[in-house]
Amino acid sequence: MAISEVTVKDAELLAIDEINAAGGVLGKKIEPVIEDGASDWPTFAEKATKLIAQDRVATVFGGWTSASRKAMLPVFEKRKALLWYPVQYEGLESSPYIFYTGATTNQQIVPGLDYLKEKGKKKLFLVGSDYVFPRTANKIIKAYAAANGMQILGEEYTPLGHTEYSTLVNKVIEAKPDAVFNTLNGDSNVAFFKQLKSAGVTADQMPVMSVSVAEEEVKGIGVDNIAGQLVAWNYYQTTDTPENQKFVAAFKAKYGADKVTSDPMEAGYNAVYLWAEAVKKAGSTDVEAVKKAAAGVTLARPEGQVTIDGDNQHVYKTARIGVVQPDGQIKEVWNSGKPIKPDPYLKTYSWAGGLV
Amino acid sequence: MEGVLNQLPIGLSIGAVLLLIALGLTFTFGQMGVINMAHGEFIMAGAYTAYLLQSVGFLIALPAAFGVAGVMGLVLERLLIRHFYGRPLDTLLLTWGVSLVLQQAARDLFGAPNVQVVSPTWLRGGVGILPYNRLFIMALAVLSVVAIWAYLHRTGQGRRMRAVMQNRRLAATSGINTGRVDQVTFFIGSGLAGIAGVALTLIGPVGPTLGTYYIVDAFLVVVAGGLGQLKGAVLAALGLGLLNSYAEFWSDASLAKVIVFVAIIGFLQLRPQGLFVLRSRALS
Amino acid sequence: MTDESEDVLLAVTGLEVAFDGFKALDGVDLSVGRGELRFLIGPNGAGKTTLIDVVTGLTRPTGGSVRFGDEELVGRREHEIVRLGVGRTFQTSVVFEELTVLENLDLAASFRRPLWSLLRRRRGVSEAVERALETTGLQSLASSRAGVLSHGQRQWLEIGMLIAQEPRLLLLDEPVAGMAQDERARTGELLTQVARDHTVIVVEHDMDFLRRYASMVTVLHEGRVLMEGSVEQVRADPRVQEIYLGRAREEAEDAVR
Amino acid sequence: MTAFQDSTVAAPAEPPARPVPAEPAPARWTRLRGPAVFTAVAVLMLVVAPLALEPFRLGLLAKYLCYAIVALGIGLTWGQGGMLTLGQGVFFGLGGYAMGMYLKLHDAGGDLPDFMVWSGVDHLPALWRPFGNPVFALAMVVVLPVAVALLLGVLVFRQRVRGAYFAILTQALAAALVILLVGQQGLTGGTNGLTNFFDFFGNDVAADGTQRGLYVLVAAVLGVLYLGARQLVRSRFGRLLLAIRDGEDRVRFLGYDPAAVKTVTFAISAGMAGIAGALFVPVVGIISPALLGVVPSLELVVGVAVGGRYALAGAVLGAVVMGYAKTYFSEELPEAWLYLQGALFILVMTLAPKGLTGLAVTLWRSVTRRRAAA
Repeated sequence: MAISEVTVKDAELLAIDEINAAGGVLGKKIEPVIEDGASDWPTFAEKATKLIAQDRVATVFGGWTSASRKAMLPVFEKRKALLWYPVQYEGLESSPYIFYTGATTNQQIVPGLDYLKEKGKKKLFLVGSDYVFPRTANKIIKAYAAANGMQILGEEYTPLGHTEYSTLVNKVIEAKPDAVFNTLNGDSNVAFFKQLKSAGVTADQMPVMSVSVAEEEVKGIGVDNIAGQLVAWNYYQTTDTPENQKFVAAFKAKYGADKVTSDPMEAGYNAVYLWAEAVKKAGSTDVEAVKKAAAGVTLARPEGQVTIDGDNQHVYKTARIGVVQPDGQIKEVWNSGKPIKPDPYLKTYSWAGGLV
Repeated sequence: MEGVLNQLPIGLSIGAVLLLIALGLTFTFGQMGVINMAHGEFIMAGAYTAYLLQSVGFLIALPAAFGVAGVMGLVLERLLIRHFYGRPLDTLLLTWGVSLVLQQAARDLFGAPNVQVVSPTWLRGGVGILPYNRLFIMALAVLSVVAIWAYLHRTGQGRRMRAVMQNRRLAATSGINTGRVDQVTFFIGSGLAGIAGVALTLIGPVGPTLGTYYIVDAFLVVVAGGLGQLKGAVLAALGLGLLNSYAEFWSDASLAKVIVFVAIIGFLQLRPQGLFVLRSRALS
Repeated sequence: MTDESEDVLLAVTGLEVAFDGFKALDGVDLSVGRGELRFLIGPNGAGKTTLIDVVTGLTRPTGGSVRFGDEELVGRREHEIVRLGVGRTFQTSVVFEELTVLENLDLAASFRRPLWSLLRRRRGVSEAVERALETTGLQSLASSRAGVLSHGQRQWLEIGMLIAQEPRLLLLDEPVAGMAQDERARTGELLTQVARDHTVIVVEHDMDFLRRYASMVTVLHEGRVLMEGSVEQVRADPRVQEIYLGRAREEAEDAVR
Repeated sequence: MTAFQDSTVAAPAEPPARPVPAEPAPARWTRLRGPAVFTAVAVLMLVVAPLALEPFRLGLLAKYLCYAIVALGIGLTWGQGGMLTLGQGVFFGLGGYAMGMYLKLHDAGGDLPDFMVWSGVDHLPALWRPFGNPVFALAMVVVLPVAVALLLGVLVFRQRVRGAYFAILTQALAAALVILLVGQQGLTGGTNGLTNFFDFFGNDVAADGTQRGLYVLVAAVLGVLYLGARQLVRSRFGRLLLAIRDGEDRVRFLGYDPAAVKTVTFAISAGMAGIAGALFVPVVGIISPALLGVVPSLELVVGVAVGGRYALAGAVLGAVVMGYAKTYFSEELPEAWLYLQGALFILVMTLAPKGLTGLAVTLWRSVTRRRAAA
């Protein structure tokens, strides 16, 4: 399992432990079966099939990249089984057999843009890894910019795992944007921030808004390379709710005091609770019954209140913009005030009309 | 316009990185015909050495990484590779197995996430588009090449190495202990990977999969430069660096990689053995 | 084939080869008539093997020409030259160890077939192959893998493969080097037998062998032709004695060792 | 040079049509052994496996057999021809995408395929249009990989680029193709690849019956290609290929152009990989760049090495064993999988360079010898 997938699994196991300690669901303990997708999409599909067909599990929590979800989607739809997908993603999807507990674009990308606009950043440069999420995100960003009098000075993609960013940094510097919107993935972020920093670009002159950099990644990038930069998520380890204090404490107690919590982990942790709540409501683990019961389920979670939208099976989430601190934690500097209704197809945004 | 001009030093600095990662291979691949897929993991070992020694000092990490990666190479040579001489393609698969084991070992030792290596403060800042850390990498590449050249041409051990490189059988019959030369070659070649690893901590991620990002590029440099050819490797690395720099500047990073590949295939049409060849009359 | 010694089969003129500035061949002229058995001698570094390499396309000359019948050989690829009818052996014999003796010979005999027809299974044994088996006396080993043959048997197999190719010109590079006495005799017989109906050029060091089987000899020295003549003429020539014979004995002894 | 033998499955020496005294006819058992084993394996695969395995496991086996078809091609190029190709994923991918494009268009029924919609493509790209025709698409499954292999082969082999150079170039080709596919998201589906298929020539892809049928199809194709490959190996062409592997330069002096022989062989193996890729798509339900990059291509080669590269049956066996091992260990011991995989190559390459089949032959020999001695 790749880096972050492991910690999401850890968070989900913590939730299962907690629920079991409190008596389980419908008087039964939840028994986890763990399979490793090995960061390989077809393997995700294979393992999903195994869990459903052979292990006959009640539901599946997991998936990481968009590609892993797209690979598993037909498996769940054709076998009428349930997947809980815990990662922020590019939207434009609403499978009847998937619950999306991470943010869709209007809960992460759009608030990120709102924040930049509010701060007077009118000229943006888009940097992303070459795959579905960044390309879709950037399409949305361009539509948003066009409608809001913002200017896109450049749009650059690099192959996954790319580590040579001097040319790209040169292009960014030459374009002189007010801010950079960063959808790079994984290790590329390390190289990008290191090389941006050593080129003398600071967060004060040209902030970088990242949507795939969470607490776990900060250390690998090097705190001094990213301190002061912006990120957009729905949850930080520092988010100030009683549920989060409990979550962070429990996670550290179980996995070690040096561990951090992050948005995808929290979304995975939530997913287990949301499912358990829906099962209680339905009185059964039957997929169709759970789906029906899940609509409108509301829980107070570490990120604040979350509610399942029965129409698109996404979750109402509060958007939060944060700044990376010198200690590696992320401090919230802005939030949407209340949970945002998920809108994976951006139907309620007039500027997004031409997108789908 | 300034951007276009900036791509020149950027290209050279990309070339310097390519040269550092490929330099060791020109010896292990070039001299011994060993396709060492674990070369990337020796680079990784160098990077982790810098991570472990960052409280002691960055410059200390250079010789230390040379030693660590060099010894790893030596052990690999003694334990496995020496049974495989004359079977270069088998060494490729063998060392791929080794590289998988080393990656997993790194994951178990240091954890799957990238680790933080703080660049030394004296490398902060820069001249024009080139940060000091890039200049440092270029200087390190130049220094490595000069040191290797001096070693090959000014020391007895180096002369023996060249002799083995040109004609193993003849060297053996003239009383050179080729086994010993192989060990030294592998030690040096792997050690250079370690130095590259330290340099890469300045610009890239330090994690278990570090080596996989660089290994294909490193081999392409050696192929384009010609086996065992120091000047070939230097020219190929700089050429590919510049090509990469401008191709990416005028298109994008994805397309640049494809362009570089097509250029190498085209180049091999003109010079199938790379830039420089050791002439030999033997019927292979 | 009839003996028409006036008819020139191979004509080498002004041939030059340089390796990194070193002139391995420095203006060689040589002509070999149809049906001739020609020996090529000279001390190490004289350019004998280089000459053969140029004729067979392995080495590109820096100047000069090689005419084979009506065809220019310089600039052609190795297999094209073979297809014109020039065959050769190597100093260190190279037979295909994983294939049987029969398969080795069969491959040598089949190169004129179009590629697609090779995709069919071999049925039986062609005449050329049978003749080669017979000439080399390897019938009893036909289905053995070539890897198990002795050094001498390998050389014979190579000569057999050459015969099976049915070339117009055979070039043999030191066919008896490293052979035991009885193997040499057998090779000599084989050679005379082959020379009966082929044009043959033999590079050889071994003076004893030369005395016994050679008729015409060309002496190469430092990349040039020093002289041409019968064995007796060559042996009697003081220049040859000076530059070659003294050293050749040592080398021949080396070779045996 | 060490000697090697065909595996127990892959064929005794060929019987000559016209008996030559020097070539004694093999004993009847030796002559029948190959066909007997082949028939037994065929019955096991085509009759027993579909009845004995549950659909999920049968689907996995079908996947391994797809890899085995690629392995067969690698056995030809590498085992027989000495060309180590680290880019078979490229041809596998071309075949797979050709099939995937057809299925996608068929499912879309005149509309745009789903991924084009979310990639912002508003009309069907010209490149895609002909793939709506099943005959064209199925032809492309073979034509595309063969054409690419012929082109690369001509460029590379004519210039006598070989051995390690060839291996590295094919590896770079795989890397370059992945980047290209990923970068052209609107055309190829990007990293996601093509997925979510519904109909396979009138059958519901997900139905157990279809999957069972697909399994039988894959197994049958593998059997036919195996026989074809075996025929090739035993022909003069096969002997020539072996000769090129052991002495390419010498072969030139036999009057053959090794470049032509190598290019043809490479193209044949590419065609096989293309067919495998096309079958893989309905069996697994996805084709994506992740399946054709450097690592999967290398894994296939390693499978061949483990099974025994010098015997075609070894290549096939190796692919199945590696596929099974990967599934098994990733289910049972996910943490140790990389160690086990790495250790497996190291052990096989060091202790049994001829792979499992080579090992089996050696064991068989020592047993029969002991019996003969007793």
